[in-house]
Amino acid sequence: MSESASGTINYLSHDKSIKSWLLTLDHKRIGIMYLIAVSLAFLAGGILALLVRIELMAPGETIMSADAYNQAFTLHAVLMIFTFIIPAVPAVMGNFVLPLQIGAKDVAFPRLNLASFYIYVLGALIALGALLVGRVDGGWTFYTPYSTSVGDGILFVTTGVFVMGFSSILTGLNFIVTVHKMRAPGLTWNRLPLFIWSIYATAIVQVLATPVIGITMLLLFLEKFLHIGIFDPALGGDPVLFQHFFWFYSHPAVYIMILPAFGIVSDLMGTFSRHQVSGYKFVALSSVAIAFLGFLVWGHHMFVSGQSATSSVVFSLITYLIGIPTGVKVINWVSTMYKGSVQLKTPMLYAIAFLFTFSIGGFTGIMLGVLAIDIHLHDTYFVVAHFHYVMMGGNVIAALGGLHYWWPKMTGKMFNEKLGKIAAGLVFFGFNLTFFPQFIMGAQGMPRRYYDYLPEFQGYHLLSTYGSWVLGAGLFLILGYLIASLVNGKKAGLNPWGALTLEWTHTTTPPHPHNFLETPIVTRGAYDFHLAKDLFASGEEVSEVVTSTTH
Amino acid sequence: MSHAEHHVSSIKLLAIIFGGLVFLTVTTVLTAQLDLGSFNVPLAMTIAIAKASLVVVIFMGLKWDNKVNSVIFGLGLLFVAVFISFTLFDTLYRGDLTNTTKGTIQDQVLMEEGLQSREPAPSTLQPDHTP
Amino acid sequence: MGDKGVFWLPDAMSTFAGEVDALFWFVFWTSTVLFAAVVGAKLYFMFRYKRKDETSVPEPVHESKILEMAWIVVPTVLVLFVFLWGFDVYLRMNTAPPDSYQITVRGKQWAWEFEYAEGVTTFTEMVVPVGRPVKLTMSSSDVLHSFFIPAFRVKQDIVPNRYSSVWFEATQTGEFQIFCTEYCGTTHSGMLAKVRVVSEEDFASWISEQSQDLPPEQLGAQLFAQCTACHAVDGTVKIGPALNGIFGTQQKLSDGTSVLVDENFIRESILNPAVKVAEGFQPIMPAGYSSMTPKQIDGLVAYIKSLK
Amino acid sequence: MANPHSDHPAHLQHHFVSSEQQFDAAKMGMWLFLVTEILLFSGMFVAYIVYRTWHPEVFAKSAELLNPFLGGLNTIVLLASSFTVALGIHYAQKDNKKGLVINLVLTFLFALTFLVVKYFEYTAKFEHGVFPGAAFDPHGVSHGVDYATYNIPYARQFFSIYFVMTGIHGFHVLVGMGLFTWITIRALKGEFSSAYYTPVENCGLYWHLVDIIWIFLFPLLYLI
Repeated sequence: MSESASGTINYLSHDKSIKSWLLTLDHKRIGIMYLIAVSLAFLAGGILALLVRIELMAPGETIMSADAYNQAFTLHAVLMIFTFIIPAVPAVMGNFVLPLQIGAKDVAFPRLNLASFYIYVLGALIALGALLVGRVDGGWTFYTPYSTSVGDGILFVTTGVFVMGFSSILTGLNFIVTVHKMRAPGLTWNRLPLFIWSIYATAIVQVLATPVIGITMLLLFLEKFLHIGIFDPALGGDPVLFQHFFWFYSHPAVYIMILPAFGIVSDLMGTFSRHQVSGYKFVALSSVAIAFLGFLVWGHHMFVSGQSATSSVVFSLITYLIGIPTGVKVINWVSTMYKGSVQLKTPMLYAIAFLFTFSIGGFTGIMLGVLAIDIHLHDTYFVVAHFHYVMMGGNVIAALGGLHYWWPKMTGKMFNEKLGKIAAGLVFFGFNLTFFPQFIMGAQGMPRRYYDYLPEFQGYHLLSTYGSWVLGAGLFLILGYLIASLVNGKKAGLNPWGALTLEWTHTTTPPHPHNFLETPIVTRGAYDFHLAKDLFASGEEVSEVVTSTTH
Repeated sequence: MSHAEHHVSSIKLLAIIFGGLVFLTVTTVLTAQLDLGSFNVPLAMTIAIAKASLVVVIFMGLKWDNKVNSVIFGLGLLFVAVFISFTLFDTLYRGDLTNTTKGTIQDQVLMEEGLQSREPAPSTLQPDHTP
Repeated sequence: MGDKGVFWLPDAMSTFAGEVDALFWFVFWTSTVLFAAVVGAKLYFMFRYKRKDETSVPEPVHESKILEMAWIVVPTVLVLFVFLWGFDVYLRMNTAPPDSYQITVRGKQWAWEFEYAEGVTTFTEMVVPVGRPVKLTMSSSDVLHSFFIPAFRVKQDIVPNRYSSVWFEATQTGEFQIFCTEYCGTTHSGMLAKVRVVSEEDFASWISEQSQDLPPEQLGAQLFAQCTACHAVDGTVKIGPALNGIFGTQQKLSDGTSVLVDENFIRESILNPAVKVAEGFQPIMPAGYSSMTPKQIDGLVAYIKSLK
Repeated sequence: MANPHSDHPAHLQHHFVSSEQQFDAAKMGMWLFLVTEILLFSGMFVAYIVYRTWHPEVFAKSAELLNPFLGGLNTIVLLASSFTVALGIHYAQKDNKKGLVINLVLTFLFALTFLVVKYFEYTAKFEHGVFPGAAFDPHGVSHGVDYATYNIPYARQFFSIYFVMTGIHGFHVLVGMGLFTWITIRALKGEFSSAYYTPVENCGLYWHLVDIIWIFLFPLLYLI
């Protein structure tokens, strides 16, 4: 029943010139361009991570000097956070999937969308320009007065982060308006895929929080350049105030990183369990609630900074409140499988791995939120392990699941399922081997950002470094078979996973340049599989591309 | 999307609002010259909020606009309030336990110098700004 | 599990370390049980409900309100309990007893300096009496540092231009590690020191011993402890050049010239380190050492002169 | 590709279903943008409030160097420009091209006036060494004011905040002037009508926000 649509043009084939890509207003192509850009950023950040891990195999100098090491971990963080993880899911998958999932022809402001992409590229290049002028030192947190006292590279990095902030803001703004104004007829808020809900919640954070990193970077720039005395204690400024400014953005930014992962996992859990996502309304609304609560907890990064105890107590209490909806979400995802029909394809393996790693990230987060325990654990490897479990074990593992899930739709090709499963195993094993030992050495007292360390920690560091190699091998394997699939991959069908969201049921593979041949009319929720039993009755791939009026 | 005619504000209404805004500006400049003690700040802020509200509600047409835009604007203000108040939780109560001091070392040095020179230290040099 | 002091947390050596650990273990085990439940359920569902028939479409599950409420209420009660517990310990950790023994701690790139009430100053080693509350009043002359003793479970950032403090009461004698945990530049990881906990009597005799005037060379040897993060005296090249046997030699500088290593050159290098930089090294030595007294500098010069 | 809308106006982009949807979307996008602007300025307000609560006397004394009458004049200039923008939108809605253009030009001129006044305020301070940052070194006497007496601890913070706040605000005024030039040219070409005036509306919203920021900056910096 799908053959009649297969002969039509698609967004990849209709115009293949370079210019048609660089100047495209098509959200799908912009998504693909982001995919390439953030993958390069991830590669660069990843290589730096491997170098950092190799340096830490033994105390003292292993492969680089202390200065080189300090710059390597700073650059690793700056690249991974600002150029990779913040744009990764929203800008790549949000761009590609969001208009398709809501039945729109494009995002609300396509030109702005393209502008966001180039602003991102410009910001990333400016930040990298720092390498040419001098040292990039001080960690991604840029704490004053160290950041204002060292090298001029920081001027470029702050400018780059400032510029990339605009890209993030404009993307978020675009998505909010798109979700509000461009949904297909019948697609009520209660029927939205949970990926849309989470991207929507993410966009709220992007719009409300990112301007503050803008002004923070501007003030830091002026502090370094003009010595305005707001943050520099030698001039009567207050470094702790800088930390408030910084974390007012950077804590919500953690939710920019994790909320989209929640959305992907929800979609994967529903589709591969062929089951209504348990507690749909709770999962949807709690994403928005977490987005807002995420603004009220930034001070838990500052329990030992010298801020007042009053604020530490307030921030600690609210930190728990945000932990509860997150915990309930995990339970909802697990119980989605209950009495479902679970199919363990590669994307689902990532969703299941996510439940494991993210739960560890969450529980250790609770531990760090306890005032008395945090005093001991703050700025140790325990914190390093915790945020890698949340960002990498949460965001990146979910993003890999999403990438595999939407890869057939993006490219029209299936990847090698067997290699996919092997790579998922390598990533999961390597990730845990890299970061779990860090919890133990952190609790033992190993401080973070240490070039040299006491010999008693070497065993943990060795394990961690070996883990990073396994993890790296898994990631390179993924890169390999995904690229191979472009050349010799099996042609993907319209709906290889049996999903019920519009990008699978109402578009061709890959999609038409204008997404839908006819505006879809939605009559059921994103996971109402029981209302679509007849679609699955034949046991073949389900699609409603041509017969859109019957459903 | 329900199609509604866009609201058109009459010139008379706009002029009245403009007149009101100018009046409030003159009022705030004049009252600031008086010494009202601790009332100066709340009064100036009240007038500023009144002026801003007139601009938002009438000039920017939020009164007749889609409700969602009011929600967006309200959220923006809410988070500014969060930013300010949660930062003040720290800066107003800095040093409430023994882990850090209220004042800075510079201020303490300045105060000691002031005491030693036995001239009345300018009030601005007091290190302790207890809320 | 074995000895918990070995595997997860270092041995608890201060009065409140035990309380922090109790809280840690409570959260740890509660989390472990909940985590095991989540992972167990996940694995069970994964295999129990595996898709066998491509056409099967399961019915939605009727959600149990009681169960949902339990998921919300039980964790809420748990975390509020943990919060209050943590808050209680935190308050005591941050309220120094008024009769504490006072030590002034100065952090600078990249060394610690400890000054005792009796006027004695030490570097890289802080000596404290056992069983007596000790309050450290800390300041920094350059950037943020953070004072961390894992065995005592204390940590506090040191903010320049403000006095920060921690307090503790050691429960056993011994030697424990001090770290800097706020990134402070090139040799951040070398900004280490030890705390030596001794009995009250040993402490008293140590203090009186230290209070006597030292000959310049010995004073210099003591002061040099704060230089060891970057300078070795056994010929090893660290961040900075090794300083043994250099006195009286010609030192090549990074600008191509060379200079005789004499008293004046050493003095200048301490007071104004960026002016004459040895060849092959970065001009990164902090200027913070210029606050030394002439007597201290004489001591250092004498010490470096004596190194063979 | 069947298009259900036979009458397809020139300004309607292909991915929107109707002009109404496009107008609503653009306006909502603009409000979201305004919120980001508010949060951008909020950082400066936080810095101001924190330092003011720490050093109220320094802030009160330093504010004496600012001229409340020039500030007040500028407030009224900006309010007038807000008024003319609102009038411009009114005329656009009434299909009155002449009224629209006149009011847009007036707005531009008010904005220019604002910056000219600002220029004189800035130069009067620079002459006496009142700079943001390290160059802060008040000296000299003018109009019976001895600037040197304002060289007190934390005055630097007040003037840094003053210059950064008014500087960012002034930059927004400059951007606004650019926008009004662009809108005026489009209005002269007759691109706007009661059916389509979204750019005028959105530039107006932006301009009102610039006005609102100043409504707060003025009393905080000049008056209290």
